[in-house]
Amino acid sequence: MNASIATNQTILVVGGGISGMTAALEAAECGKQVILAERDTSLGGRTALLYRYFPKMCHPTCGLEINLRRLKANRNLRVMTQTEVVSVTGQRGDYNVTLKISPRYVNQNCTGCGECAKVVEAEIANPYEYGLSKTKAAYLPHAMAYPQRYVLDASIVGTADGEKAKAACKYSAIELDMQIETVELKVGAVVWATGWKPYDAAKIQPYGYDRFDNVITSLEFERLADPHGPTGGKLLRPSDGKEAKNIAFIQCAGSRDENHLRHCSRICCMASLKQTQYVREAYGEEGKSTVYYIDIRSIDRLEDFYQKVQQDPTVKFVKSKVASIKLHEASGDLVLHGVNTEGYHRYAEQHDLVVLAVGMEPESNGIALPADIVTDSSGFIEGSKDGGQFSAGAASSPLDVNRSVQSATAASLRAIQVVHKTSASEGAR
Amino acid sequence: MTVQNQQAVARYRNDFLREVEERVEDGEWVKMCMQCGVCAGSCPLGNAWQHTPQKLFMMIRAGKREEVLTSDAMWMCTSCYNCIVRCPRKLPITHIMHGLANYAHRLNIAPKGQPTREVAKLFWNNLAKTGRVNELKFSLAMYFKDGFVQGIKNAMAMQSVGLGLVKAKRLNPMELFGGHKCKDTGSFNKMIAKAREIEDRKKGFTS
Amino acid sequence: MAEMKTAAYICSGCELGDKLDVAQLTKIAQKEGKMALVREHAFLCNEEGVQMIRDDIEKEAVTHICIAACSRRAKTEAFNFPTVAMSRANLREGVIWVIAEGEQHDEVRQEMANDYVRMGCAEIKKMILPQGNPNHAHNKRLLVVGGGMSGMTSALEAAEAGYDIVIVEKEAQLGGWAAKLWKRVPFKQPFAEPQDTGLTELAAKVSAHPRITVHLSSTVAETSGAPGRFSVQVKGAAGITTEEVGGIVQATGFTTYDLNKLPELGGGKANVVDQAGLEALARSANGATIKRADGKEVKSVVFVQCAGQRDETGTHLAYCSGHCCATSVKQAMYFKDANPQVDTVVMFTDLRLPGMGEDFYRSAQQKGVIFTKGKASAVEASGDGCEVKFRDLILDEDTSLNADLVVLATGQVPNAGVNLEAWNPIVTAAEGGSDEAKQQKIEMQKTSVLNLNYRQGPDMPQLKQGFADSHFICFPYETRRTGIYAAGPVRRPMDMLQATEDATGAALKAIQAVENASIGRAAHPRSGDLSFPTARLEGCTQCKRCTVECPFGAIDEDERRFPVFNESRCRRCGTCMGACPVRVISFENYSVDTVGMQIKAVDMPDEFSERPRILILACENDAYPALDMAGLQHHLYSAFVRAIPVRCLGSVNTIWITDALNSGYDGVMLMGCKHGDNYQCHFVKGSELANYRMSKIDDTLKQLGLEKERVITHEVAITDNARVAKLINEYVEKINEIGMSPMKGFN
Amino acid sequence: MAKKQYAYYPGCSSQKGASASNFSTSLDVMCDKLGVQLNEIPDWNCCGASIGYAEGGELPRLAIGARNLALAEQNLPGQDMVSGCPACWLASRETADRLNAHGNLMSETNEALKEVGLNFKGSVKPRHMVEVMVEDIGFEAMKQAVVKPLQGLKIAGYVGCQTNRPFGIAGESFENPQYLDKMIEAVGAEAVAKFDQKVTCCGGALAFSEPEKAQKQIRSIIESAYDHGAEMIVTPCQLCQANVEVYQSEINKKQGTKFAMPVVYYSELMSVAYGGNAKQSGLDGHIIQPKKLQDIAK
Repeated sequence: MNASIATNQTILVVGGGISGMTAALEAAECGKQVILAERDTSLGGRTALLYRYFPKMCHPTCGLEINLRRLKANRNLRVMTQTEVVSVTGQRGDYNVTLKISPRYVNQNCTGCGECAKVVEAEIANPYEYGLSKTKAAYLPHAMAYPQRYVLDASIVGTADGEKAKAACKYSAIELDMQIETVELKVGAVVWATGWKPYDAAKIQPYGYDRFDNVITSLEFERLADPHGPTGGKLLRPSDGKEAKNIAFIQCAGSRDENHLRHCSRICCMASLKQTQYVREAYGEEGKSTVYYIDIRSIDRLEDFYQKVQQDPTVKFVKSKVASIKLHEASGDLVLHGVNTEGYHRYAEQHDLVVLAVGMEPESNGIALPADIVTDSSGFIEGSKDGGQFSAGAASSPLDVNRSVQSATAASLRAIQVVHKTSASEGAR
Repeated sequence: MTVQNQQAVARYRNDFLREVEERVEDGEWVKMCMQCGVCAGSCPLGNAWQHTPQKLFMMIRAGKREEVLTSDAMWMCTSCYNCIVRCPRKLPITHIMHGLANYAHRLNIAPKGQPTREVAKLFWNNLAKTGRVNELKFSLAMYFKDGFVQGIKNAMAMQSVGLGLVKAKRLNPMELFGGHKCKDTGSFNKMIAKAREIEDRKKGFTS
Repeated sequence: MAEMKTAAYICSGCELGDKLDVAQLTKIAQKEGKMALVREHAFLCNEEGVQMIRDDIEKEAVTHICIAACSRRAKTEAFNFPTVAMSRANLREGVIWVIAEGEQHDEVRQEMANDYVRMGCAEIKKMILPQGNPNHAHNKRLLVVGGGMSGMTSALEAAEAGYDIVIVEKEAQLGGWAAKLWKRVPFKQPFAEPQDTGLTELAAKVSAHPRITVHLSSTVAETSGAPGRFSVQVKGAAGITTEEVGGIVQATGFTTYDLNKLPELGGGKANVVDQAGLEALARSANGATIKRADGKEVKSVVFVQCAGQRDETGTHLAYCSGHCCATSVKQAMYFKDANPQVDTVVMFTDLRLPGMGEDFYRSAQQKGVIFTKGKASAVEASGDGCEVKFRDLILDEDTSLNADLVVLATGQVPNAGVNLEAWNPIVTAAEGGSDEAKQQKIEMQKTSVLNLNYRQGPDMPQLKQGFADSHFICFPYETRRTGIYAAGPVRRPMDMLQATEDATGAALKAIQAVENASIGRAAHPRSGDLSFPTARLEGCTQCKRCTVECPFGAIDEDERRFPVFNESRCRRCGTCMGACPVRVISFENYSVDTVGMQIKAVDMPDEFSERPRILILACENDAYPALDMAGLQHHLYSAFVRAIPVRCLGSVNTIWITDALNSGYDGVMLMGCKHGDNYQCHFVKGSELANYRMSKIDDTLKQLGLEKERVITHEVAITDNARVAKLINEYVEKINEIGMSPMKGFN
Repeated sequence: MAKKQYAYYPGCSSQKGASASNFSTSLDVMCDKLGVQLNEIPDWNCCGASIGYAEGGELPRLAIGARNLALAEQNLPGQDMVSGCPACWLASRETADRLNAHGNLMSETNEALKEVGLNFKGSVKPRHMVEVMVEDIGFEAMKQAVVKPLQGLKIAGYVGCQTNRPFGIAGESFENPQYLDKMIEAVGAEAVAKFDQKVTCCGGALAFSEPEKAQKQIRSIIESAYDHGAEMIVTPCQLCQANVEVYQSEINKKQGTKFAMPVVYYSELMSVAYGGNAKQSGLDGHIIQPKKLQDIAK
């Protein structure tokens, strides 16, 4: 993409998940010039990997489709994928940004016909399934991927597979010699919508995520439940592919814990309540869900979802932070040890699958932020001291989708204020 | 009701939480518990606990002084430190349990003849005397803690163990006469007495 | 505008050329499609192919093009010709990717492709390039109703972006609820101490801002118009002033739940206050130890959470107000900060301090606030104070606590104005002449906030429990009154931090609405759409269906009961078009004809061909993408179906179905979004209305002497890639069972 | 090459003729081969162990802990204090940490230390012998020193509690520490990977006061070792060693089991692997004879 289009009237949005897309679209639909930079190969972020949303049990891709259509229809918005921010210098209203674009090895000629994937043999862990399945090393990220263009995994560049892929493409869309590009941009304001990442469950030692196959994260469970996921929507447990019908959901896996994340991740309670309904969806009265919790935080209108689930006879609630998980070697099941603190009831419950409601950690904890950026004790971004850079969505605080969009919309206006102030035009009347 | 106990009751009236915060080792942490129960589930002797640690904390907040201090719950602590490393609020639970036991013992309202209480007492006295633990005297003392007859029974019961250890040179009969000790046991005792004195002053046992 | 010149472009890339007889497609586009210009290309979406089309547009003055290649959802950057009308014949996702390989299928595959080319050509000839709403409305001022934290935030944030603002506040001063607070919950780390509300500074900024006009002690007497041209009658002490604005933010906040409705918890008794009452005590204490109304210093206080909230009996509020836990923690700190010796107990069932609230919780514990997991059953007067009877859920016992003061954490009741669900029947009754109804209407009108003169009622539709919220997760600001956005606790229960975020977001949406209105462009979800509905009034029978059914209340009625379209309120869903029994409503590029002609264009084999024809009308938002992805993932389905995307199932006019059946189709499948409580229809009511209309189609089928199975409706989600294929194949089976339509060959 | 110098705090159980005397015996060969020199802290005293609290109280316990630290600080300046016994290490480290963290405790404690003419400045770093092995020596060096690989021995690494919690070995997990298994493998034996009672509590000091409860713990530890094919248990903890070995006869008597599972110290393994004979390696200090180890040793 040519950088010259960017001026100090341009807004840079970092991150193409639901928050970033929202922040970018809202500003663009107000007539502002926006660049949306996504590190990944396609837009959608974490929500694209969820099966359903609470509380409507609707599908994230539904909203994604609308946002993609808004985006396709808007001339003010430029999307850059596989693009990371290297540096931001300058100040409010006048930033110089350096972007690094990693090679996709596939250019805009790609029609999405899929011939390359047919001939490539190498497989890689599917990045869109948390590695629960494999995919060809030439792949379309997922059915809703935008840009709708294939990706060649760097691992097959310079191999026979790479050459095969290139030969199979009738549209000379494959460029094996693509290099990392660096782009310099001028922008007026920056919105950090870098989102979140699941807390590393292996660090929660008593739960043995790293030792027991049948202890998985809530995000992996989303993939299991999704008809487009690695198990075609069947709740098959990893150890032996057996249908998991008696499932434990452990809340605060990493959250509200000074040994891990000191904050409450807000969404996990609702996510687990939602997931108990996946179990019901799969087995009806046959399924069994047990939620181990400290406090159920189904805030505001979401309370009625909690009440609905409470009335579901297949769902049991135990007020307890599970102390430890032991493997039942014969069955591959897991035995959860702890005490229900409502009254003092010691338990050793056997489940065939354990889902850890892992907490939200700021994705930005992994990346180098500009020096001017202020973060809180957990690493969530408050914004820049000079007031020209803002955070949106889960980058700013552990938020659910609805509130992320709210936050992104607000961030969008704050960014508009900056470019408005620096614009020659006196703005609207 | 013992004297120290009466004084304590008078001093703190119905504010047991404050009493614990001021007089129990690490007691100021009790208020930070969020009742998740991970400590309760982590204890190896869990099912032997009349009240779990987290419940004890709640009882303290609820002012259930008598129930807490006369309970033998905290005497079940094996000092395995599972609760400490798992507590999401980083409460030093093991120490608080020790502190509660020590306080109940100090007020002399801990359960009479509670085995661990007795053993702990013997152990400390044994070490405090010479500066080092004399395992033989300690064991014998233990056997005889419930009186002579019982003592013989206990000793006989544990004979195999005892003899085994002797054979393995890990229990030396000669220890009965003398045995390992610190050089200047006198000032060692003074040191302990001094420490005790300071602590009593600090915690208001002596004014 | 210029003379229509049509062109069709047929791509043979992506194996289209191998799997289809492109020459035949070309012939059809020429002979049957009557395209003035038809070109084939081996790789239409590459630069050269696109350039070819551009040249035709420039040099050949082509005005209407049909692209016969991949799905309308694919290659949108390449096939982007804003100056011409365009249709897309979906030969890739819609044909070769879903029809089985192999010669035995070549013929039906080709037939399918031929039909899509016919349809694309038929459609384009009926399309007009949208020019945008002619009566643009240019007013970009914003009205903010409510001068509390949310309202002032909206106003200030919008003003800072360069927009002029009018605030209408019913009280004599700005501040609302926040003005009643002693301190607020912290917004930023360390999240440890109550903070100054900052309200004084905010109010000062607002009052002093050159772009902001404030009407105090004022209410909205009437609101008329549409985004970009609202006219608002502001009733103040000095009488009525008229404010012309382009967009509206409703930040009318909440009222605390009536304490007297909680007698069992001591509501109304002495020494029992709600959180608002406690704030008042804290303000008068002004940092010193807090005293009760009777002047006694408070030595012990119990906060009872969820008082009259999270109620499952239906007596009180069913929801959780979200802020109350943090608020009680903050208020407990008031006591501890003034005097650490005060016993403060917060009694909760689920303590709800999400996010960094955990730090605030820890801080309170550090200060010695005691948290008790318990359910209060009764609060009674006892001695000089109160006794709180409760179940201690941890110690598992019924017990009680004595306290000088009890604070009930009651909930937020939104100030959302008139509930239209209740309003509409009364209006109908009143129009029917019922005097009682007329009286009720007048009373109800008094409670209105916006007093919209809309056909569909004076306020925003409420979603649930009286909140003026949208049910969208991805699009929280999708209100059903375009250009009017609810912000803060009137939208859903929320704390102050969320309210300020929400207010800022709502301000942006209002700004966006006026910007869109000023260029006659649609708002979300069809943002950017320049088409708009028009009606041939000479054909109109004043049946009012359009005015009643428009999900966005965009259509009013004139004194002769003719529909009056307010384009900038319209969201271009076409529900009115679907509703119109005489088919006088249409959009330039989407009309009864653009679809009707496609239906008719399909080549209809005779009834002995054993090749049924099934029409699919699929919602473009979810069902059509699902069909597309079925192609992408090669879920094969029958070659007998012909799919047409529609803007919303609500836009489906029954004439399409009767025409289809009359012209010999053997079955019609409608695919739309989920409706009902958890509706997924992006136009809220569209799929519901369609469902209702289709329940009536049976009569039509009877008249035609057809089985009722010949028309079926399915709720299809965007993830139903595999399912749509299954549904189609099952339906084809079904049709084969009941046999070919007897209507074939009559016309 | 110069040996690494440490202030050594043996602890009561490791004294001659005490329950862990064979542990100290086994240290000699191991330390010698690994270039470690342990300089005993003169006139050290008991740590108070985990059971001392009830009678001892807070400050007296800190005082006796501080006395050892002060002695080390004064007599063996600059040397880390090393203990082979987790209880001693834990008590010392907790004392050091708390005194360094709380000025008032430090001064109060030093006031008591005056009585024995000492003063603790807070400079000593109390460490566990295993810490020294893993952090200062390293697994590679442990391997290098092997002359008699313990081929074919299947050993359950039983870490127990206090070597592992609350401090543990840096970088190891509380629930599934690896270092002991790595040590076992370093000397050529096979670590029983699936042994799931690695960090189970043996009942600790309650072995005396609550024998039934403690023996239930011990039983589960031994059973798991048998179930997973272990031929012996190895541990870094004196109390664990004693409890798990000594009470097997009791359990057999009471519960009709036939336990005869040898329980040895890591140091005995090392000593044997490094060429020490049975006596040097303290193998004669067992009630249940570690036959296989003895065979390799002689």
